Amino acid sequence: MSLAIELPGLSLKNPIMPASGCFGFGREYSQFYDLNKLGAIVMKAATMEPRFGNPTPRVAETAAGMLNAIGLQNPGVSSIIENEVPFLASFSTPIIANIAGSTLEEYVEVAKAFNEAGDVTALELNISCPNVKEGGIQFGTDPKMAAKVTERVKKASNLPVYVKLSPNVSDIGTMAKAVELAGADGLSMINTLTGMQMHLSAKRPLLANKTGGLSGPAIKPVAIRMIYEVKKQVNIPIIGMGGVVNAEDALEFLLAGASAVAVGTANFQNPYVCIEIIEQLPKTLAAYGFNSVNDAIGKGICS
Amino acid sequence: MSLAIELPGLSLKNPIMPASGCFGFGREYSQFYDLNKLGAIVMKAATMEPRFGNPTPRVAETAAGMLNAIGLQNPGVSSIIENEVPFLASFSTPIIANIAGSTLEEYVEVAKAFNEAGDVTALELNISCPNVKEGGIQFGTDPKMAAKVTERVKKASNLPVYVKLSPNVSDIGTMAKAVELAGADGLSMINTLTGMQMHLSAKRPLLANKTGGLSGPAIKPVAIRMIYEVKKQVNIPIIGMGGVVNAEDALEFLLAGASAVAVGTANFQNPYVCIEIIEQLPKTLAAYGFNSVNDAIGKGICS
Amino acid sequence: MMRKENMVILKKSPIAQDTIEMVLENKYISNTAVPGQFLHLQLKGHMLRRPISISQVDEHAETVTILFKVVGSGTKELASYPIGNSIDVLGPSGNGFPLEPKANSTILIIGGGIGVPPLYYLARKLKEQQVNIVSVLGFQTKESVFYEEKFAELGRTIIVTNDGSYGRKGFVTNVLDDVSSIDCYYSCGPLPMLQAITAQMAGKHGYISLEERMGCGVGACFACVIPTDDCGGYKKICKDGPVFPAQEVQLV
Amino acid sequence: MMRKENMVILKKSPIAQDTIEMVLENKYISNTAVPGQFLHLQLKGHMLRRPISISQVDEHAETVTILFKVVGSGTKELASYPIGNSIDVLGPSGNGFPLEPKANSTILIIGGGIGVPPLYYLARKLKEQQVNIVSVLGFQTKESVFYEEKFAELGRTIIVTNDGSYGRKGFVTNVLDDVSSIDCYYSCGPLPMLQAITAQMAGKHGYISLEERMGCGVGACFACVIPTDDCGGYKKICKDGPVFPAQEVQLV
Ligand SMILES: Cc1cc2nc3c(=O)[nH]c(=O)nc-3n(C[C@H](O)[C@H](O)[C@H](O)COP(=O)(O)OP(=O)(O)OC[C@H]3O[C@@H](n4cnc5c(N)ncnc54)[C@H](O)[C@@H]3O)c2cc1C
Ligand SMILES: Cc1cc2nc3c(=O)[nH]c(=O)nc-3n(C[C@H](O)[C@H](O)[C@H](O)COP(=O)(O)OP(=O)(O)OC[C@H]3O[C@@H](n4cnc5c(N)ncnc54)[C@H](O)[C@@H]3O)c2cc1C
Ligand SMILES: Cc1cc2nc3c(=O)[nH]c(=O)nc-3n(C[C@H](O)[C@H](O)[C@H](O)COP(=O)(O)O)c2cc1C
Ligand SMILES: Cc1cc2nc3c(=O)[nH]c(=O)nc-3n(C[C@H](O)[C@H](O)[C@H](O)COP(=O)(O)O)c2cc1C
Ligand code: FES
Ligand code: FES
Repeated sequence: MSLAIELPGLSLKNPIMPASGCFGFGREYSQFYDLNKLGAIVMKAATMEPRFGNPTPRVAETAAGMLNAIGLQNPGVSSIIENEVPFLASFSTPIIANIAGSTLEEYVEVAKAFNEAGDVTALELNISCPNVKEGGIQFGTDPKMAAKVTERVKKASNLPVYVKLSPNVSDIGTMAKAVELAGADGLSMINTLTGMQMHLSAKRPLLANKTGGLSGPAIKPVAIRMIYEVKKQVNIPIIGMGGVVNAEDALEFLLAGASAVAVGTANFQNPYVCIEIIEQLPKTLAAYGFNSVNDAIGKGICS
Repeated sequence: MSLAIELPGLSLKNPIMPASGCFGFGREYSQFYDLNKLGAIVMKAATMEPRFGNPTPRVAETAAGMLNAIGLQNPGVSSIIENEVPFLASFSTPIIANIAGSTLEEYVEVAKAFNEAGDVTALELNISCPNVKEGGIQFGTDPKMAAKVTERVKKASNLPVYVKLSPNVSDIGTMAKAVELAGADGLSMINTLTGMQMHLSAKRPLLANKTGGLSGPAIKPVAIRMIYEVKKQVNIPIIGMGGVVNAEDALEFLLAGASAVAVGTANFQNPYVCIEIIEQLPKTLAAYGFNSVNDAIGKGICS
Repeated sequence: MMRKENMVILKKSPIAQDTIEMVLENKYISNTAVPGQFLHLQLKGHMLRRPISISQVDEHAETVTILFKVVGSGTKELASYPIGNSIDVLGPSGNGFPLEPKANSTILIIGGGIGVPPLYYLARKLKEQQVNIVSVLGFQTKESVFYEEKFAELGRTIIVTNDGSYGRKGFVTNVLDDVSSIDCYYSCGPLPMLQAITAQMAGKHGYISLEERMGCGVGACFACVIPTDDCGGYKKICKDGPVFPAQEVQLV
Repeated sequence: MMRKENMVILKKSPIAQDTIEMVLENKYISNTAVPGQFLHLQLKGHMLRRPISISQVDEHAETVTILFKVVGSGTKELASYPIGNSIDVLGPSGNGFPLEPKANSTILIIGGGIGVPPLYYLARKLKEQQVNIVSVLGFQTKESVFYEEKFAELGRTIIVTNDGSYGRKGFVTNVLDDVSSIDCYYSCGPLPMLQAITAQMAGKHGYISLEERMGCGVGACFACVIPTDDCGGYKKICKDGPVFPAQEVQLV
């Protein structure tokens, strides 16, 4: 049973990777298992300067999901390159850098920095983080802005670029086609749905930031629908995510058109979830009649 | 403790009503309790002609939610007026007719029919049903189209019009303001999020219609966020819904800015859910320091 | 009339591969249920209730027996409940099998797999009316066979397995020709089986029990409709069914 | 080092209003936990784990005791688990209280409500080191008081209740002046209490244990950060804490 999968600029030994922001820079989960086992590692979002992020509380539990408003806390791209990438580079697992910014220029600068530093295998362009407000520019919901940032980042670096789409849009297909046309090598989807929880006693939103991003099994049906819809409209591969908890979920994403699968929130419940899925996947693929991961991709799409 | 609430054209003895499509035309649930106890009754969507709807399977279970693709099955507005409205009119509870259509004209015709028939207290304009494809017109995602259908329906009838917004949009505030400007008396939100589930053995989407509408507790955070966002931008009242299961949930909606609360999917789990919430509500309001329903509306909104 | 009731688990026993027999206590439901009706069970952590047929009723002991196969998360949850647990149930739901046979008539019962349970309560009720019962029960394999003796006590019983590991080999439809003339048939099982049977028995008087994914289970949501003609006619399986005259519905 | 372990519930007893004491068996955690560390418990039907402090450890019996107040759906679920149930736990988590007191020094322990439990394990460990312990424990009302005798066995213990229904009336800060000079203080309780204490004890050497809503509980998600200065410095409560030197963090 072959789990390997080739994506533009990424040779994955298996299709499973932790989702950005849910795995820090790998150190914590490396206490639990050998990071060599992962298909890839996606780092927490990097910005140009260090960011402290939002005030707490930053997370809330919801039915089969959670809200987060971390606010892109990170030590800044230079510190990440200096202090985090070398640790991850000690494993034989491709490193994907998730990059964020408040301005077009910031995206470009961060991309350049990773490009020059080496060791990073691919970029994931986080145009969809719902928790940043600066500039008011909506990279994630305006296809023109999304195309522009993709194009600029592509030009600024030699690394393959996966654009991470926001589900908070009327027409995900248009967004996907726009960034494909702008040169994206692949897509990552979905980021979180914007949500809110009220704190009844406090009579205000529970999160200090008021809104947060909804993740977890609650959003899986939205993720599957969007991947299915997009896969029919683009020719670049999709890294799928949103509510994956087990190998059946991962297969559901493959059938809907994803070529690889990221696991986010589920790491918090079960730190071993990624490797448990990797271990289960051959059995699960076989149980449903597939001979490889490649074999299953997009097989659930009917005309 | 006063539960009563006055909305344009609707005097509700309490703010709780079943959500459209989750209560049929009331007959089934009238076996369980006296429909006089409800704040209002929202009928299943009506179209001009009878519709059979989509092939089965039409529903799927998801984490803390469900998908449905009923496809607006209904006997057509004349039959509803003849066979269903009289039954509901025998109760002292306001009747809200949910109207749907494939064309602008159909909305207008259905609205006219209810207007002329009497007994119906208000219209809920379902511009957001994700399961109809005819015409390809996106009333639910294009603010101009939404405004147009609102305007035309307002002209065609004397009944107050509540426009039911789709959550599948990039910018819910713009949609809300557009229909407010077009004369909507109130808003209803949210309808279902478009989703999909893969059937692993069948290697195709489980629902015959492929996509369906996601409802239930899973979507509550999205509903709360959208209501909060819209409430700050409009001056018309909001009937809130999406994942309400108990009186605390209902209060969460009130705090976020809803003036009344509809309960959908939860009826399927517990046929008594609406009256249980109505019974619990006074205690719940009191527990959080409110003297009436009115007192709680929008109290969770902070600047 | 259907009610929302609590049912307490009195017994629980594995009866075939992945198949569990559960005895539930409830006065109201045991005293009102008719064959072919079902229970709509609320299971922890699940949004939608699960429909399970009533396979036996003891009015005196005030118990209802169900049989279910563990096929997914809901039935797995149900199987995990210990004796003494109370289950929130809507029931008895739907309309059951009409029971107006002439005395001495011959009734054919055709069950497939987990469609067999409701037919057992039916067969017992029919037996009380002095009819001649022939049962044809199909299962996948030897390990999935159950209730053979129980049906055999009520009349001639033919067991069929797909792989021939027990009884005759093949499908229930392979042996229907062996059954001498009948007055009426009752069937419950997977859709392909019902399609084959209704085709083969075309013209014969019969009733079939259908399955569909349900939302409300009470007739309010239109999830479980089945077309009755090509002109938009339909019935709701949860409320008008699950049992229908074979000619009345279109099995697509 | 933290591990993912199963812990079996050995005992469960109500100990004050809405407050439950639970004894959990696990060899690894009971043999490695230090005072101030916590367990991160997976509860059925819940997306996020729940952090609960370790309030006592018996290395020989291989048990860990926790005390928790039922305040929401997670703690309600935990309270419903029967003896014999196994709980999936990450632990021991975080860094505990530093334990390097000089012999014969006087240590002040200040606990508020459900912040008292981790201080008990601490006080026992301190006692082993021949120090003089004074405990000030604040509760809302008489019904919520627990562990008075246990603390009294270890040193002078003052109970305070908000409403004066038991012990002295008021807040813990009202009685701190009564306590003669101390070498170090350790505190855990609600944020306003910790704010008042750190203000009142400014300049004194002390450690406080903090709470924040957690995502991962292992240091990966940045949900639980607390600022350490005004220039973006921070610590993670789940990994660097929950215990911090009182001067090191900013209580906003
Ligand atoms: C009227 C009726 C009577 C039934 N009687 C029995 C019985 O006596 N014994 C028995 O073992 N099974 C019976 N079934 C089938 C039983 O309802 C399903 O096996 C069960 O719902 C599966 O639930 P799950 O969570 O284990 O599976 P999952 O596949 O995880 O369920 C997912 C969703 O699909 C629905 N679903 C899946 N399969 C079916 C199905 N075949 N029919 C309807 N809904 C389905 C579930 O209810 C649930 O909403 C009956 C079904 C109907 C409609
Ligand atoms: C390091 C640490 C140690 C703790 N030790 C104890 C203890 O020994 N005994 C005890 O009773 N409680 C303790 N708490 C508080 C305990 O974690 C919460 O009371 C509990 O998580 C509430 O869960 P719930 O589902 O009942 O409440 P809900 O309000 O339904 O919980 C909703 C969400 O908010 C989180 N949450 C709510 N209150 C708190 C809180 N005060 N701190 C952190 N997260 C919270 C929950 O974990 C959950 O994610 C500790 C908290 C921390 C951070
Ligand atoms: C706590 C948290 C932090 C996240 N941070 C990031 C981030 O920095 N960059 C990013 O692109 N996505 C971020 N995400 C989104 C996830 O990568 C993922 O797209 C989303 O959570 C859906 O997957 P899941 O349901 O498996 O969690 C974050 C999610 C969570 C829960
Ligand atoms: C089975 C089903 C049918 C529905 N039919 C309609 C409908 O006909 N018209 C409409 O406006 N909304 C319809 N809805 C949407 C609900 O009215 C409601 O907006 C949505 O389900 C969110 O609320 P809930 O989470 O409480 O179910 C339907 C929902 C379900 C689950
Ligand atoms: S399940 Fe709702 S109508 Fe049958
Ligand atoms: S809870 Fe994730 S970093 Fe502390």
